[in-house]
This record gives sequence, structure tokens and C-alpha cells, in this order.
Amino acid sequence: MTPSTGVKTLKIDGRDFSARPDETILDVARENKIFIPRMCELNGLSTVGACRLCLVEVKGSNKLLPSCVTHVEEGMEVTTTSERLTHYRRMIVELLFSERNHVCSVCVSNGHCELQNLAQKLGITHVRFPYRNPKVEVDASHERFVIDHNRCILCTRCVRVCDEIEGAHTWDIMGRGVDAKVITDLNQPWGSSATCTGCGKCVHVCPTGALFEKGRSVAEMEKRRSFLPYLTLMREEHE
Amino acid sequence: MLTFAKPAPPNDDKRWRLVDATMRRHGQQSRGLIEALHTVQEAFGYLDDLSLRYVATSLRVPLSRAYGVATFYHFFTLKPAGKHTCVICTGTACYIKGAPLLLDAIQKDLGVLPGETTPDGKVSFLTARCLGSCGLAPAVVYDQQVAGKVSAQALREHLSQWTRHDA
Amino acid sequence: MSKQRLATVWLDGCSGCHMSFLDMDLRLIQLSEMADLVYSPLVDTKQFPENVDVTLVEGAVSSEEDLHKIQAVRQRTTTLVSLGDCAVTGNVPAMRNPFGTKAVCERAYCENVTLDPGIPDQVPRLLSCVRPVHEVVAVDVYIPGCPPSADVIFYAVIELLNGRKPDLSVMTRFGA
Amino acid sequence: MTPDELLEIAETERESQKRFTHRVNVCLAAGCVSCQSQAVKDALDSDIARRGWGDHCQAKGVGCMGLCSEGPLVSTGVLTGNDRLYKRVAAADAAEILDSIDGAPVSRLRCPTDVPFFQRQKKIVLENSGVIDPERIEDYIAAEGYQALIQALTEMTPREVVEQVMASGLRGRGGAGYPTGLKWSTVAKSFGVQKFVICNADEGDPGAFMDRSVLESDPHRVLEGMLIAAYAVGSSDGYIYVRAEYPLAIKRLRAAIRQAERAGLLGANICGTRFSFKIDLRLGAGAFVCGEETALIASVEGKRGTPRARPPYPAMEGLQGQPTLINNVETFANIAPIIRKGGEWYAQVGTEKSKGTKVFALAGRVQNTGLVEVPMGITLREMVFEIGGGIPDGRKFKAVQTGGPSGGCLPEEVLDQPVDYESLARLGSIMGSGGMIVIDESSCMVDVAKYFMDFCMTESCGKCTPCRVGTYQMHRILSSITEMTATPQDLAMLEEFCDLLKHTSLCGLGQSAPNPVVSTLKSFAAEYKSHIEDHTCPAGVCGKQPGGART
Repeated sequence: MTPSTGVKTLKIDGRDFSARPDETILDVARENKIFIPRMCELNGLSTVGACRLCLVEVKGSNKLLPSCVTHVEEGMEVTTTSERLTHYRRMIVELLFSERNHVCSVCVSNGHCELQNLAQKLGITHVRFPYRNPKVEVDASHERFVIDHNRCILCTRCVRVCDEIEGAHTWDIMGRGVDAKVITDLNQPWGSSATCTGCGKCVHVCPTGALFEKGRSVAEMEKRRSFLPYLTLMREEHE
Repeated sequence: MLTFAKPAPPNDDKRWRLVDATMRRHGQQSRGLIEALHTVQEAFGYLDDLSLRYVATSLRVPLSRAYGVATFYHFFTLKPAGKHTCVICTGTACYIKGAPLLLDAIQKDLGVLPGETTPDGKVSFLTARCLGSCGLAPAVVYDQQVAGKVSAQALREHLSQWTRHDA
Repeated sequence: MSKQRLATVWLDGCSGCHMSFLDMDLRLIQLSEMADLVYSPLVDTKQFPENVDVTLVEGAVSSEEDLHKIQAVRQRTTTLVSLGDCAVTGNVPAMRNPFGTKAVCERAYCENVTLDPGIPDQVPRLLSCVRPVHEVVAVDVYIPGCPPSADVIFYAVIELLNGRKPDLSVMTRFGA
Repeated sequence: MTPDELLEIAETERESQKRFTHRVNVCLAAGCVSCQSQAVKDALDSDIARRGWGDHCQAKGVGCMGLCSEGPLVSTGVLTGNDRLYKRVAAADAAEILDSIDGAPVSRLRCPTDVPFFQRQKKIVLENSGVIDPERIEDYIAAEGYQALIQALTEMTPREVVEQVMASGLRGRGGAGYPTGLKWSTVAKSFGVQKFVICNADEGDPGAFMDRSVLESDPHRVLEGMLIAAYAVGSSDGYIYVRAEYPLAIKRLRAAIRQAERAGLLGANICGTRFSFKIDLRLGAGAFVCGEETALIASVEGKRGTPRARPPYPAMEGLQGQPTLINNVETFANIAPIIRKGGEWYAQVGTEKSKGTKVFALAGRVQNTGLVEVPMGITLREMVFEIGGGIPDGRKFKAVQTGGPSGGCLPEEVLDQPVDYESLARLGSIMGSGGMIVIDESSCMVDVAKYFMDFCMTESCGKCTPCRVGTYQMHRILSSITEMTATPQDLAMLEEFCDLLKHTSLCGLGQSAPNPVVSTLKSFAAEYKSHIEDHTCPAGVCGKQPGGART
């Protein structure tokens, strides 16, 4: 069968797939249950290509390409897992662990954390680089939620869900480099934010225990994300 | 239809007119944010919550985005500057030609780190990535005046003039 | 074949890893057939002996005493194992790092003390920064977990005593 | 303005200039201004008035004369061929210079011009620099200014303009060396309701000041280049993104834009054609990463200057999602002469793959520091030892750093290699925007590598993980080496990070951040070794100077 106009055929890990031209490599992989690690990408949000975990090898390109923002092309041959990719992914996850103070054993998200799970999946049993141990705050001023910057990996999912889905744009990033930090409004206590609607979407898209509901103890914070693709689709239908 | 009214300036300080003019020139659009912040800093010396809030709401920029922009660019400062400012250039040429000695001297004499102001508010100590005056390395800017080939001794003397008898 | 020499060391940790070690229950007997426990908080040896085949280290390196101890242990051990998150990551003990030693001591010995507050001088001096074991000495095997389960410890120790290097990432993880 | 009107202005200006049989040019670019050259100019002005010489003698403020380290620079007799250059001139010297104007030169101030520093240069970009008054459009027009624009608008199709730029072989002078003609042609062919032309004047490399000098010395040339580009690609809106740290350049650009608008060279229906173009300034605010195209666009849009993934490239989807041409100052400054004299004329200069000239900011431990323009293909040795005049104070050469924080440090062994895009890349550095810092034996190469890593760490935007945290970890290792506490394992880890950042970072800043480390590890491995194994710094810098202990 020949593909209809516009449909692209490509190979991922040696298997043949067809895809719409507006799909990314990651979209196709996800549809077909091929796991590509990522932290900043979340189905239903815009993509930023920031965490660099979803880099893949594409035949003919000497650069590694972020699968979340790279659109499929006819005849593309993609490799999602290789020794080299795993090596880089491990280093990136180790960097994330070394950046802030991730103490899994006392974390509300222990056992439900994307960072923790990915570390295990990549076979990381220790972090080879010294921990940075920055002094960052925990903001519990919101009546229902808490942000613990110790566990934030700056994936900006909260920023995007608040802007794109809720439409409040309460969150953004301040500063730059390793000192960057997510903030609410004018870097004020979350509880005093006039723009926050308290919808809690940011909490549920957060991959780690950085954003959580009050009253949750160690390992008790399970996140719910199924609402997201649904909301995004509803939104697109209305537009 | 939802109407949007531009907020009134926070107070009757005349300098808001300058800020308003810049925002008008950019069609009250969010893309004028950085230019508006430049004007605020030029007029008031620094950006505070009041001005950030005013500019953000006038240009319909989310507050967190305005704050994010203000803190992304190192040229902007959120704290009032001291009476005098001393900028040490730390560009490559200046570094090679002894800027570290100047940094050391100023940190010892004033007891403040780059980006800080002395507790008495007399001197702000800043560093610049490159003033483009590499031919004059190491370069220092004393209150907008560029000085070239500065020695630690000369720097100390200049600083002591500011800190000693300051009318 | 003579029995191998096994040791366990307790640095800055809650002893939960040692509890988990004890949770091996009957399997401890199986273990004792393969190895002698030559040093451990669970036995009465005072000095860390020479020529130890496998040493399991619980806890992070927090004080000068920890530092000296782990250096000696490393010298006298063939295969050094970081057991549990404190040894592997610094974990809870390392949560003091962002605050600095002084603030931590004051909080612990002065602010929260009503009777005779004051920083004692007879306890080992704290290092400025709590560090995982591998940042101080070379580590051969890592067993993350808080604590790692008895099953994981048993599997790891048996493998090591049999001269194999176990891959533990499938069985345990940080915080497990 | 019509072509004839332009010629008339040029003619009138030349005539009025002829009146001045004696002229004293004073450098009023930032380097000399900071050595009080304005006072020199003022002294000359008042002395000329006092003498009643106003009808035939003029003190003229001009742009950069190049030898910044010897400023303030003053020249006389440029028109008569009896030109003399004076260095380190003070206001008190004004009378003496005027006294000598027809006689013997003032020998104690004289700066010889028959030396390689001046003789080896070939000026295209800087042809007006130090000659014309950057604050007067008439002076630019008298020096054939805006002729290329008129020529393009009245005699050439946009496509022909692109063809000339293609034929010139000009490559982007901002660093990466992408063929300018190809970029123009992509933007020209891209479809958009609106197209933008942006001049990248966010000269961020520490140790580079070429763009600043061009903007201060000859701002109209940059405007003309942008106008021609806009015509070629079909754009009506232009921006100049200039560093707020360059107040003089901003002032002169603003004045130049106003003058060009008044002369009908900017705005609607330029020269009576259907071509309209306006230029607006946008001030950078101290973020090196905004030199990256997509970050620059974000910044022009008033946002945080974080880069995004490419493709789509700005040439197709840039500012406001529209096709956008971004070139740097020096690239635009090359355009007018290319159009005026033809692409083939330009292509005769330089090497096979790197055409034309390149402006370098020569600085560091070298006798002559300042701005030089040389043909591509000149060797590094000629740059350092002939033009630069070698190393002062009897010290030994150690390395020359090109390309700033994205470049590398090149050792003695490669000094005979030519300066062009390919050679520098092959040697492990890059052309970059044109900073060239000479390093002598008094500097420690590990410390230099740490300096650049510190730069990249603080300039990282923080968006992608490898750059945000990787630069921090690399800087930590380099610090431990300079503090003599590093182990061989740390060095191995450093190399792993070099590889990681190069291959996984989102933008050029992160991808090239390891370059100074890689190049020093390659050429100065012994210095790393002695820090780690013998705990000594061969240059005696680390652990002693504050530079060694900076965080």
C-alpha cells in the first residue's frame, strides 16, 4: 500500500512506521509504545526541547536531534537507544540530581516520581558528580499547595500548563543559568498571588515532588495527568 | 467585548511620563517590555515591584513574565544603586592584564561583592563582561567615565576619594 | 576454600540499613557459611581489621571521624559497597549542607535546647559538607535504597562473595 | 532623494571640505574618548578660533584610527598626503600641533605609520573609519556613501543584489561563517506577510570590540548595508539590536537613523522608488546568549532571551513567525562596497573559501592593541608579531585566543597557519566575531580556561540541562584544578563533560562552551598535569593571585 499524500514513512529502531507530517518523532514513538526518555515534554503541552533527554540519532545527521521538536521526514531512520545515547541520558539525569536537593527517601513523590523512575530505568545507582547543595526555599503559603524548589528540575511544565491551558500565566522563570527559578507573579509567595486560580494543574503536571498538595506525606503524592490531553483537544476543537 | 483600560501611573511622579512615552511608542504591546524597562531604569535608577507591576499591566504582560525578563538581563537591577558606581571590566583582555587584582582590591577595600552596594549606600560595585575598551585593559568605569590601564593602586585612590569625604 | 571476610560500617545514617541487613533473617545463617563478619556494629571488634574482602558501608561522610574511618576502611577492603541512600547520595544527613555547619549546630545544640544550651566540643567535628562515600574514597558497588530491602542486600552480598559484580538498578532505586 | 540629489550633496560637501586646506582629525571613538580625546578636540577648536584660522583649518571628530592603546590619536594632513599620526595627545598639545601643521612634525608625539600595524592592513569595512565624521551624513555621502543603495534601487533587481553578494563569497562575520548570499536568498525566497532584517550588534564576546568601533565610526555604512539587504529580501522593517553597554554607539546610531530619515534614505518610498524601509533600535540588556539568533529574536520580542530549537530557522520563521534575516554589524558593513565595486572585486581578496577582509580586535599581551582589518589568509604569526608588534616586557608568547568563549587557545606551533574559517576550525578554535587575545607566559592556561567557563556558566540561559548544570560542574572541576585539589579522575570527568555539552546542548553557547577547555587540554596538557600531579602552577598564577581563587 502506498501512503496517501502527505503521509511520511520512517523507520524507528529498524521498524517501519507512517506518520502525519505535523507529527514529531516522539509522537510516533509514543503511539507505537517505543519509550524515549524525557522530562520537559508532556503530551498536551507545547514543546520546548529543553531537557535534552529525548535526543535521538537520525541517520545522515551528525547531530543528535531532540525527538520532541523534530518533525518526521520521509525516509528518516531513527535510533532511539544506543550506548552513546544512554551514556548522555545518564549524565543528564545525574546533572539534574546534582543540581538541587533531591532526597527521594523523604519526598512526597517517592515511588511516583518521573526523575526517580528514569534514573532507575537508565541504571543509575549513584551520581558521579558532586551535589551542588544550593539553599533554596520551600513555599507553603498557598492554602492548598506547596512548592519545594529543592525538587524542581526547571522543566517548565508548570509554566506552560498555567499559560497554555489555564490561561493564568502565574508561573514563569526568573534569573538565568543554574540560578534560574520558577516564580509566581513578581517572585512573591504563591499564596499571595492574585493571578493564581488555584486550579492545581501545575501540581499535577510536575514530574517530581516539587509541586504537591498540602497534607501529603512521604510517597503519598500521586499525580493525575489524564486531564491534560483531553483539555488540550477540547481547546483545539473550539478554536 | 472586553475592554482594557491602561492603568494610571502609580503616583504623580513626572518620570512616569517618560515610561508612558516609551510604551506608547511600542504601541502598548508586550514586545515593548524590555524597552519600557530600560526607560524605567534610566528614569528611576532601578526596577522595583511598583514599576514592574505598572509596566506589566500597561503592556498586558503577565507579572511573572515581566519579573522573569527583568531578572534575565544583567543590565537591569532591582535594587537602587549607590551614590557612585564602579564597574570593573572582566573581559578577556582585562582579565589577562590584571582585572582580578582590581576585583580583589575593591572587594578588600569596600567589603562588598560584585553587584552589591556598600552598606552606607555610597558605592555600588559592578562587573561588566566587556566594555569594548580592550585596547585600554584593564578598564574601569567610575560613574560613567571610562578609565584605562588602571592599576590596583589607582583604583584604591579613586575609591577612597568617594568613601572619605563625600559631600 | 577459606571463608571470606565480610564487614559492615556505620557512618552517618539511621542504622536502617543495618536493620534491613538483619532482616535477612534465616539467610544470615546461609551468609555466615560463606563469610565471617569480621567487623560491624553488630559484633564486638574494636579495630577495623586488615584484608577484608567485602565491606558494606551505611551512612554518609559527615564528620572528621567518618572521614578517617572510611579512609582506613578503603585501604583494608577489596570491594567497598555503598549501602543505602546515605552512603550513595548523602540523603537525609546531607540535607544540612545548604545551611552550613554553624547554623546546624546552633539549631541542634542551642536554639532547640532549653537546658544548658551550648555547642559541645567532645563530639567529632562536623565536616563543612556531608558527602556521599564515593566523593571521598573509591567505591566499587552501589546499593541505593532507603533502606535497600533485605532481598537486595542478600542478593548483592551473595553475588559479591561469589566474585560477581551485581547490577542492582533493576532491583532497587534511590528512596526505595 | 533622487540619485542626482545624492550626487549633489556629495559634490557640495566635497567642495565645502576643500575650503579646509588644513585638517586635524581627532579620534572620537570610545577608546580615545575615555582617554579624554574630546578635550583634545575642544582645545583644538578653541585654538583654531583664537588664531582666526576658522576659514581654512578644521578640527574634525572622526572614528576609530585603530591603535587604541596609544590614544588619544590625532592625525593631520590626511588630504595633502603629508599625513602624520600623533599618539597620546593631550589638550595641552593642541597649540604645538597647530604650530607644526605646515612645518616639521611634533616628534615627541609622532606615531610612525610606516610600520606593519598600518601597512599590513587592508581596509574595506574600516575604509571610512578615522577619516569621516560619523555624526554627519554629508561626510558619509561625500565618501561615496549611499551610492551602493541608489545603485541597487535604480539599476538592480533584488535578485541581482543577492547574486552580487553570493559572488562576493562573503560569509557571516558574527562567528559561524554561514554564506551571507545563501542566507539572503533563503529569506528572499521564503514566503511571509512581512519580512524583517535584523542587525545583530549585541557584540558579546569579551575581548571583542569590532562592531562597537564600526558603529561609532561609520554608522551609516551599517544602515546602508541593512537597506540593501532589505531591498534584496523584500523587507520593510528593520531592527538593530545593540548592547546597552555601548552608549556612544547607540547615540551615533540614533543620530544616523534620524539623518537618513530626514534625507529620505529611510522611510517610505526611498529615492522615489516603491521600496520602503524603517529601522528601529532595540537595546540589549546584558545577555551574551542573545547573540544566538533565536534568543535575539525572543529578546527583540520583549521576552527572556532563551534560544529555541532550530529548525525552523529564522530565515523561514523568525521575528513574529515571519522570515527574518539576521546578520551582524561587520557583515552589513561589507555590503555597500560589494555592491559598489561588484562581488567579484570582493572575492579577489582573501583565500579560496574565506573571501574578503576581517576586522580583528587585537588585545591582551601584545605591543599594539587595537582594531585592525586584514585580508583573510594572513597568518597568526603576522597578526601577533608583525601587526601586533610582538609581546611586550621581554616575555614569551604562549597562546592566541580567538573566538571568545566559543573559541580556543592556539599555541606557538600553529602560528604559521592562515587565519580563515576552515583553518581555525581545524586547529580547534573558531574565527568568531574577531576578538584576538594574545596570552604570554605570565598567564596560566587552566586559569584562562576557567575564566571562559565562568563566563559560559554565568551567561547560560538555563533552559537546557547540559549547559545549565554542565557548565557549573565543569567550572567546579576547573576551579579544583587551579586550587590544586583535583585528581586525574576529575580530569577524565572534565573531558566527559566536554563531549556531553558539545553534543547535547540546545544552542551554540552550550555546544561551544567546552572549546576553550578542549583546546587548552590539547595544546597545554602539561599545565593541567602539573596542577594535578605536582600541585604547582607553571605560570605562578593559581593559588597565589586572586584570579586563581575567583569563584
